[in-house]
Amino acid sequence: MDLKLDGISHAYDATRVLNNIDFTIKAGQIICIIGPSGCGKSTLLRFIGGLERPTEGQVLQIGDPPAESLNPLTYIFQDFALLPWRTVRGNISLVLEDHGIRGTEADTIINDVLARTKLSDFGAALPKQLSGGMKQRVAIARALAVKPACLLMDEPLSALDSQTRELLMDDLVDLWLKEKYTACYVTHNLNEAVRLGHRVVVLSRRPGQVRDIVDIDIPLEDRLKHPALLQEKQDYLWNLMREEARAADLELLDA
Amino acid sequence: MDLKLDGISHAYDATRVLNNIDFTIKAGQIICIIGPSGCGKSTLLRFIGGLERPTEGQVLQIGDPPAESLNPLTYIFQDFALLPWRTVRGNISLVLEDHGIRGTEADTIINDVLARTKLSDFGAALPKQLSGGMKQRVAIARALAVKPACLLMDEPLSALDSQTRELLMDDLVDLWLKEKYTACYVTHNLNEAVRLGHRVVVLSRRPGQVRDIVDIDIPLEDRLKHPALLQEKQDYLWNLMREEARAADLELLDA
Amino acid sequence: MPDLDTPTTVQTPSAAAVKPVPYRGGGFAPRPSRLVAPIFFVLLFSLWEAGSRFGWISPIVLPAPSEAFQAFMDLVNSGQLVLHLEASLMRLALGWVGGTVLGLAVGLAAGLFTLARGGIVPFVAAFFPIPKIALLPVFIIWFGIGEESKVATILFGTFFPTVIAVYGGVDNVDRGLIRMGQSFNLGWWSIVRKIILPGALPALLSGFRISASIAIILLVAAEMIGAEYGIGAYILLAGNLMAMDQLVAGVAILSLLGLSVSWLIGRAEKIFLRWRA
Amino acid sequence: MPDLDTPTTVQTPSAAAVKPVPYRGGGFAPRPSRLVAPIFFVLLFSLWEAGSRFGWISPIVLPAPSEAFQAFMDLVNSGQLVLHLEASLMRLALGWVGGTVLGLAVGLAAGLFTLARGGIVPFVAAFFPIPKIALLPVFIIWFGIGEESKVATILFGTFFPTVIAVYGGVDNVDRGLIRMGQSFNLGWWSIVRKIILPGALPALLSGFRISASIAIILLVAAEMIGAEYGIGAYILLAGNLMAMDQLVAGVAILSLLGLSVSWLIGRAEKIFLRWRA
Amino acid sequence: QADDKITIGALRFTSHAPSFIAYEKGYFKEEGLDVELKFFQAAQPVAVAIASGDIDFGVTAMTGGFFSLADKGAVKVIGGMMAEKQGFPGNVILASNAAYDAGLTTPADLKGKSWAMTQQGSSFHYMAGLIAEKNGFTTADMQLKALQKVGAMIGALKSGQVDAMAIVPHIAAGLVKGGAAKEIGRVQNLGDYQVTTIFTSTRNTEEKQDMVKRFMRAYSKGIADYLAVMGDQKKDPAATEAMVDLIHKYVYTDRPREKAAPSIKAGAVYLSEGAALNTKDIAAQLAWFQKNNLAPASLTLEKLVDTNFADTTN
Ligand SMILES: Nc1ncnc2c1ncn2[C@@H]1O[C@H](COP(=O)(O)OP(=O)(O)OP(=O)(O)O)[C@@H](O)[C@H]1O
Ligand SMILES: Nc1ncnc2c1ncn2[C@@H]1O[C@H](COP(=O)(O)OP(=O)(O)OP(=O)(O)O)[C@@H](O)[C@H]1O
Ligand SMILES: [Mg+2]
Ligand SMILES: [Mg+2]
Repeated sequence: MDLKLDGISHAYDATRVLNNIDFTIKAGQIICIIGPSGCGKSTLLRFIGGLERPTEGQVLQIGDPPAESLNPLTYIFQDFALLPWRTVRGNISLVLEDHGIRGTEADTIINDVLARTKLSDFGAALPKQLSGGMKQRVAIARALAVKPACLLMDEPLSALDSQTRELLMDDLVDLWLKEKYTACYVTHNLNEAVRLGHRVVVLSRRPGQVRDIVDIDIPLEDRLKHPALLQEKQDYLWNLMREEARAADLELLDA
Repeated sequence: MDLKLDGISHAYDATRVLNNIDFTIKAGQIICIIGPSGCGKSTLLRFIGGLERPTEGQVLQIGDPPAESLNPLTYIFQDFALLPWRTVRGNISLVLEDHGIRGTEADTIINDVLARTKLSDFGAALPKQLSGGMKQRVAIARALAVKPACLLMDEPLSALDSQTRELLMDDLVDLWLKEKYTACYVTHNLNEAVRLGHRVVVLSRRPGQVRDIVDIDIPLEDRLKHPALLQEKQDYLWNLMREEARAADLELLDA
Repeated sequence: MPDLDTPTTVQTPSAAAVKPVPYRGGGFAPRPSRLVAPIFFVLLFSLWEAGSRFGWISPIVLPAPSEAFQAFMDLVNSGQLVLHLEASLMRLALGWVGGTVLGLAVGLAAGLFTLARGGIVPFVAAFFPIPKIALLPVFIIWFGIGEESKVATILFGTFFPTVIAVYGGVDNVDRGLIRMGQSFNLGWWSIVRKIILPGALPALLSGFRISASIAIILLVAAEMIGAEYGIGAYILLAGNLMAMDQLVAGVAILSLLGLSVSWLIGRAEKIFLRWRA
Repeated sequence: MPDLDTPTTVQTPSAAAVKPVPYRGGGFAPRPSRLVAPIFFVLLFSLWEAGSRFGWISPIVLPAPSEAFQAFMDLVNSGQLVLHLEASLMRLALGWVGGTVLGLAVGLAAGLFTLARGGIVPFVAAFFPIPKIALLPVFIIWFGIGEESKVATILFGTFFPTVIAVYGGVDNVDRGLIRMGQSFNLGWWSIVRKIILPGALPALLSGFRISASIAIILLVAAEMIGAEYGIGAYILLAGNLMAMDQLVAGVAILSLLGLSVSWLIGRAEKIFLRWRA
Repeated sequence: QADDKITIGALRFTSHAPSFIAYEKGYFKEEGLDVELKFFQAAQPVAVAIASGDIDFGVTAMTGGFFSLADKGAVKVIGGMMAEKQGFPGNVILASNAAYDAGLTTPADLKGKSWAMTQQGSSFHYMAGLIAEKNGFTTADMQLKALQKVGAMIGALKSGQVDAMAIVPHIAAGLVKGGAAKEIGRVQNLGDYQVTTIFTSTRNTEEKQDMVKRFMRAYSKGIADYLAVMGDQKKDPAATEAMVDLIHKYVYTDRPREKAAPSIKAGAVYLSEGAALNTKDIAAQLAWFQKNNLAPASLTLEKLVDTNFADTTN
């Protein structure tokens, strides 16, 4: 299943947020979306997942999602969005219950996703007992439990400290190498974009427009072996964005 | 004025947090302290600034601070610590008022530090109108206003998105090149450490101990010109810490 | 640009079906509508009036709204309303200001000093749940049957919630800001004045909201003690005389008073807490 | 290692003075001490007792604590305490449970539906500041002089704060969690049951704390309506007879009741909100 | 035929003794009435309870609230009860010690003085009106202090915060004897005053006339017994003690018999024989209440009183 963004524009009341966005998310690819603060990245991701509707244009599903997928478009949020009153297992079970999956069937799935995210020992822990990195791993496990056709990630690592971020980035790469998931990955962090993205969509300042689409054709598993190449891509992106980032930073909010 | 940490150990109730820390902060140097989550970096910085007292050891001031320094040991906090009900100017004026500096005298200082942090146009803005990067620049301006002998910074950039962080790191470097301030800079981010630190103190997991002290002898202004050298230092640090970071991440909190 | 790692997830082989992604957001955001409330109230009053007119609601059970309004107009036209309001507002103002000033002082002490907190908090916890009408006889003995006892009732009723709001507010001031103040060598009194008090202001204002509505609620109890004029006295008399129309009118005045005070505090919040994000 | 950028800030040239950095932290963290409160209360009661014994405090103004305690013991020994408590607790339980159940339903509606909110919120705002004693005559007519009107007074008094707490709690549930639920295609009722209700639980419990203390405060008002037994009735009788010792004993019982309820809710919070950080 | 179930609202006052006597001695049973006594803390709610249908019969003073309920067609007076009569204990007018020393020695001196009462429109308010009328001024010339409770009135008088008030005889006796206040007159000297009346719901007077009549018969027997014994307590001390025992079951129950007895005896006020009603005085009371805006102007004597069930005097 591919996803196609078809001429998406959006305005909140009088503020134009997005302007005529067009691109395609191919199955098995990780697409990174980068852009300065407030350019509409999160808004765009909400459109892709059907949580909000753009004023113009539409997001199209091309082809049917795999039959076994319980929730084809699945989010991973920046703030983890775990229910604090449920244990790790309970949080995963939450998204299965409504599909009528309970008991041993659910247990099998939960055990499987916990193993894949190296969380097997933490099934009974409450979110408050976990570090940020662990919480995000739980959120990833929860997302895997519904067998998504496409993962929608909104700055999944930006609430983590940089060492944990480094560790989790490795985990995401490993996971992709094993499962070849499709993903749309929103981030501020150019390093993340060049480490994880097959293709990087660069948005301009608000109203967000596509400024450039950069393909990075080094296989994910080899990227750390080519630091210079990566650095080059990253510098290219940074040069594209530097001035806009600075301008976005200087803007007075609701002044 | 140098600062000397002399055999500092500390325990909160039964938990040992720091173990026999010894190092010196030389005038004009930026010392970075890195270490995994919860190893006691923030605690150590509180000791250095006299906000808390260690159970053992002491922090010594060697030499007197410059006479014009209003507040020799000045913090810059991760969460900016601006008073939300005061404007940018008001926030800076706050730290002058108690020294009896008001009126035109204060205005001169405030204008000066705002200019040095490129905030001259934002004196009348309230914190809520500013982006994170701007807020931290206000905090830096406030710190400069009291002419510190040593800046104590606790992850000053970690609440910012990565593009803003990049911009502010450049600003800190520029500022150092002009003013050659002394600083003790706590961070999780190895990239920040190798970009800003003359010397990097690596702490182990809790109870924090000095594992290594790494000097980086490339002049600050030239560091971006030597990406490979920096990457090497960074990889060295990351190898020192990777396992500990992972272990720290896996720890259950108050379980 | 062209070559990518080959995707391996299942791809629909047939002529790809194209359809928009399903919408599943929205909801869970009820808004205070400007329309519903007036319609609702007009409907309610019409039904009530009709019920009274057609005799479905006995006049013993509830007067028609028009009768209550008539009673209110009588009050206005006789010039009594001013007298009643004057008396009540004076008591409210004195009692509330007194209770608030004392509560601020005591609450601040509890918020700042361990010793004070140790004494004040359990004391407040023990005295807060005491109904003020139970204490009326005591107040009569202590303060007599003049204005003092009425003011004291209101003062006593507003004091405790203010103390709780103040020390709660002080507790909730961001410790990071206080530590910032200390790190810049601000004096103790500077920290209290420039950081703690403004930081506690949101809590103080919502405390005022509560204490003001308690003060209004206590008005009736306070005016049980030998009051000739006052909204509370008017309501009590109406209750004695089983004059339901006057009772409803009096209660409506109190309700309006409560709404006005709450509106005023809302304005104050808008002005003084402009800095809040 | 050896060579660094040359530092240029002013360096003390003389033999460097070595001294520890000045300490400037601490303070601004008053703690509820386990010691201060008992000492404070013992002191207070001793002074009060001494004052009464030595005649500084006239027995008309305030009875000695020992006399109040004696009145309490008389109540215990006569077996009347059980009767009074039984009557009051029954009314409290019925009124509070009724008000809470209704308040939960109405508050949830206001928290979830725009239409309901439009009607309910202004209605609650208008009725909340009405003192319940003003409505006693109305309640008597509506519900008679039996248990119904007493229970209704308490129910009415607990209903409004519960509504406010519930819809406030629902409003404050992290919208991110709700969006997460929607993004996983959870049904509407699943979201309400599994996300909104548990998320609002902290607010609900603190709402219960408030409504319970209001219920206790209203006990006296409720038992003004011809109650033979009940703590409120006991206090009212004591007030009528100017029996200060009994009055103080009765008030102390109410205060203890309030403290116990608050303690119970504290326990409930510990148990049900274990998951809070 | 099963007995009619009725409920009587009563207060724990000696003046309500006939209810207890008729109940204890089975007079109601004899008339085929299955009576339940329901106790109230204050007089006003008794009338409200009749209006709300909680009880069938009550005894209370004429108050503003009562008139208002009568005007709405909820209650009707069917007989007379307590009345002020020379030679019997009755309400006493007291002055505070301070006021007395300052020259307040007769009810005529009350002009310009403060007067304690429970509520506006209460019988204490009316007594102030009686005093004023008799002495040629109006209540507007007095400072009326509504204090809600008898206890508060006594407290205010004792501490000199009010100058005067009226109160039932046995309480007055205690206060005067204890030196807490001075007696300056009696209400019975001011003229006729039908203090309390027997009343029921309008529906009962229309639909259950027979039941009301039977009730009045039984009740009159209770009054007669009471008057026979308590009206002249020295005549038959043994009967008096027995009557005190009976009353003590209901009144001053929290005090031991020996402490309650003097109060019960001292509180033996006059009750109208045969529950006869002084309609002329009722009319006068109504007029006074209406004049002072304490009763609805639309209320007439016919609407207030049903004379089919008891004799009328005057
Ligand atoms: N529900 C909303 N109502 C009104 N304005 C909104 C809403 N959501 C977002 N906006 C505005 O739309 C713009 C884009 O917001 P969005 O969150 O999509 O940006 P972003 O690129 O994700 O920013 P960031 O990098 O800070 O996460 C911002 O100016 C924001 O203030
Ligand atoms: N006031 C305190 N009371 C008790 N324990 C504390 C206190 N402050 C810190 N700790 C504990 O001391 C340890 C070190 O805390 P500290 O904040 O110094 O770590 P850190 O290295 O700054 O961590 P991070 O990287 O997460 O900022 C932690 O385990 C923390 O829980
Ligand atoms: Mg975003
Ligand atoms: Mg820290």
